[in-house]
Amino acid sequence: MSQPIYAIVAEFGDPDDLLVAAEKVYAEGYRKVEAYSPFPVHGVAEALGNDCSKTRWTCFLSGVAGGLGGYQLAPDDTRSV
Amino acid sequence: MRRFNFLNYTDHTEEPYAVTMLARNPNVTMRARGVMEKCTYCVQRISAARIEAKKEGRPIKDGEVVSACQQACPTKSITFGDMNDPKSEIAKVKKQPQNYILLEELNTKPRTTYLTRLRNPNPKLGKES
Amino acid sequence: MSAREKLNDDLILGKHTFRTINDKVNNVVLNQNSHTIPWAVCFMVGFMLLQLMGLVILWLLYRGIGIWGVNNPSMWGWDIINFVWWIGIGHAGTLISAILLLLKQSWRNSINRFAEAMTLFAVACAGLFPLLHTGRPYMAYWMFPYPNVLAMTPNFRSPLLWDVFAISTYATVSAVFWFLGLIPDLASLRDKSKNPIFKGIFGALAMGWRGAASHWQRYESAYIMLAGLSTPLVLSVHSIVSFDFAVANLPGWHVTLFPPYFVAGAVYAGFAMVLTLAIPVRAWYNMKDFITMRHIDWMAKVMLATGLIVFYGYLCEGFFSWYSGNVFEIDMMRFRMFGPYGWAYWMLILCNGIVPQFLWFPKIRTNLVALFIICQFVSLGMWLERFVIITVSLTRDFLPSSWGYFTPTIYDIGMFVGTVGQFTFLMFGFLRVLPMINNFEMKELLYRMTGRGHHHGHTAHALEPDLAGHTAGDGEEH
Amino acid sequence: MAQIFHPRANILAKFSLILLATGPLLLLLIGTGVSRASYNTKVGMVADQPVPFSHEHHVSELGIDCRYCHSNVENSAHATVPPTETCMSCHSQIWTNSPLLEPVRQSYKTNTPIKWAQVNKVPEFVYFNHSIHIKRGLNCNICHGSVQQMQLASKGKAFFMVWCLNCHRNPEKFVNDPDKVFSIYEKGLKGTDHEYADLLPEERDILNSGEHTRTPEELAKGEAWVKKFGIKKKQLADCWICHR
Repeated sequence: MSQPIYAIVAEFGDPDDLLVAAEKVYAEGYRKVEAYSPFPVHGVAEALGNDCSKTRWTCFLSGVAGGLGGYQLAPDDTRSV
Repeated sequence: MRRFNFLNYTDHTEEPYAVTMLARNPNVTMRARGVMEKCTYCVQRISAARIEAKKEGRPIKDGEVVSACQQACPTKSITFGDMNDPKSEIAKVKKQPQNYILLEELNTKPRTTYLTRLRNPNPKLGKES
Repeated sequence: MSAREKLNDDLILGKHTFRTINDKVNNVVLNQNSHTIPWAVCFMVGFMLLQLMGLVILWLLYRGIGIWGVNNPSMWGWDIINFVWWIGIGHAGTLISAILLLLKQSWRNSINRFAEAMTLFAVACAGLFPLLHTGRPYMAYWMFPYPNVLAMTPNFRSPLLWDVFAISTYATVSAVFWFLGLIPDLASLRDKSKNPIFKGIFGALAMGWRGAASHWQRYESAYIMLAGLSTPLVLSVHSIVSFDFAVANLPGWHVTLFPPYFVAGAVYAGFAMVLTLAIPVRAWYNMKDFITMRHIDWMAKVMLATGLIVFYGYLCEGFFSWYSGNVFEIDMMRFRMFGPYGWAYWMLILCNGIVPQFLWFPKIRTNLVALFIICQFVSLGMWLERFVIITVSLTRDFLPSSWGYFTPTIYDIGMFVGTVGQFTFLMFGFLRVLPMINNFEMKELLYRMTGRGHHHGHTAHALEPDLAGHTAGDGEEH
Repeated sequence: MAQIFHPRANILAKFSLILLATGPLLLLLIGTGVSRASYNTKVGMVADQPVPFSHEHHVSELGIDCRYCHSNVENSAHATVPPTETCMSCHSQIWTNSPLLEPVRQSYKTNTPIKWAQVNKVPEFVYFNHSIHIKRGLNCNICHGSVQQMQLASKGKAFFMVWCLNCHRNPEKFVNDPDKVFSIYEKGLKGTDHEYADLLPEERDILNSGEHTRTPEELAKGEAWVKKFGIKKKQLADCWICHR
């Protein structure tokens, strides 16, 4: 054990294996884990403990801001002419 | 009726352009291309009369504003005035039974209305002229 | 995750693995020898027509739009016809990518990239026309409510202003949607490209995509939300375009039928254009495995369905004008059928009503030559539809004193042909620099089609040895 | 695989994303700034005139009324630039040898008008009438700035449409006693014992800069004037009032 271990990489032949492994690794208590795939494998991110609530909230708030901004563009017809 | 200026009908590249513009009508803008053209009921004449009346602190008199078409019409077929004033000439003319509105059924509410031709459909009462 | 849906196994044909899909899609972009002579001819012709349009526009800016055939009864002329035609064509892309995504139609995966690009380029062509038609295009920014020293805001009661907002929103959302879908594929191109310059360009555009699980999660969340945003747009844009007509008082325009009938027509024209492009391109680039006969068959069916809606619209228009008892409406219909533009009306009925009926036959749906010809009829028919609506109503309005006739000039033709050139140029340019088929979605589709446990013969063996070598990403590993 | 980008590129990427979001806003801000800057509006920019005429000297020091030169301001749309004869009515007697006045004498001799550079100009599509504005008690300075303090004439206000509409939408903020339009200049004469004496705060502000925000009492007076003049407020901001 002359060299410290910085990280471990594993390759999987099938997305399903990746998913199983992800669940196991997370259950073992590992948190600094990431899974890479060339296409979305559903469930892997959730298995690794990620959630995309941030994206949802950002989108929602941006939408609300955009909507309010849009209404601001409309002229105020009640203005004293 | 609307007209759109599809081209520059006044040549802005000509040297005495400003002179041409002033000569044709000093009180109205010469419309460039890309602008709609409509009858303004001679708004320059209305404005002139309105400002004179305001300076003297009185309402515009009936017949004070004469539109260009009215002025030019040799048979005095055109009347122009304030429709809101019941004593004005135009209000009287509009009350006549011959008065009709073009395409009234479309509810476009035009200001310009017409008087129908008077006809005599009964030959016993004399020949139609 | 075990809920892998049952998929048609003929969405991808041939013996494909993740690697072969990846190579095939990327090869078109990375290997410039993959382009064929027909590609070069189309690209060159498109480029030349684009130059022609540039000349026409220059002359137009100098002289004014009076060089077109527009005149005082027929103020809209070819210009707005072309605008509505192009914007209609632009509808298929977003329909395929957004609505079909939400409806979980897996067959959209191989045609969505292509159709979205088509949408963008069609909208680019469409946008030119109203911009130039304003007569003073350099004042076009007046249509946006920016804080100005004139204390003026645009008139929000005008449907022409709704157009400005509908189309600029549509163009923006479509572009964002398209680019978002491109990011993982750009990363794949970055990883596969040998040329350091292209590597840099693709890399910058991929914005550090590594294909990590968290990336995919955010990507999918954002993508589905954009699809949700685009879905109402698909329906709203052409509805609003139809308001340009329906809100006016003119006989033949003042119809509540217009919004649904225009939207159906847009999807109809859009699918015709997708097929027009897909049929030759899949042959030239040998993409028959990805854009299969099943895709073509389904697109033809969509065309048939929307074509029937459109035809129903024509019948309704005839019925409404008769049933209204309104003399203007009845006469307008009479002028449409038997007036000076009667030839256009009957051509329209032939192109949009009769010819698509051949699509009922499966044999014709799968006969590429016949289908291609039908698509040309549809495109022509949809153009004629706008021609009939705009020209007949404008030249035959309420007052016979203001009737007229419309004849296009060479500049009208130049503008139209020019936009066709611009579209071709952009489309074929796109084929060369970006992946025309959604690379990662095809891989995902293959994965879903060949799930472990229910292997489907010909693709089954492909999975195991291949996936590992193919993890997109040069990122750091943990 | 080698890295294509240095980790520093992340900053660049983030910056370009921020720029993408804020860029249009920045562009709008810059455009707004430029269009309102005096570079564009020419406010306070002295034009090159054939004679360095000083309004300050003639009005504030000598006490010549505006109407002596701009003689039609009360009666016509145009205030009118005076003919050479008006200048010569004094300058045939005083400063007859001044080299600065050579163009005036030349103009008089050769009977050709002096080519003054126009300082205050409304856009071509606007038809402004001076007489009605004077009759509504609007002091010259409200539109032209404090001309009586200018050594060399320059534009006092940017003639933006939003600025015109500020009054045309709410005339009570500006209309006043028409009899006092010119008399306040007399009270502001330099070197006299009544310099700025017995001026109302509003009049003092107008003399100094042309800018004044009315107090509620002054506004009430303004409303009274609006009523007295019979101004139709709804009509006053219509397009055709100024555009033809």
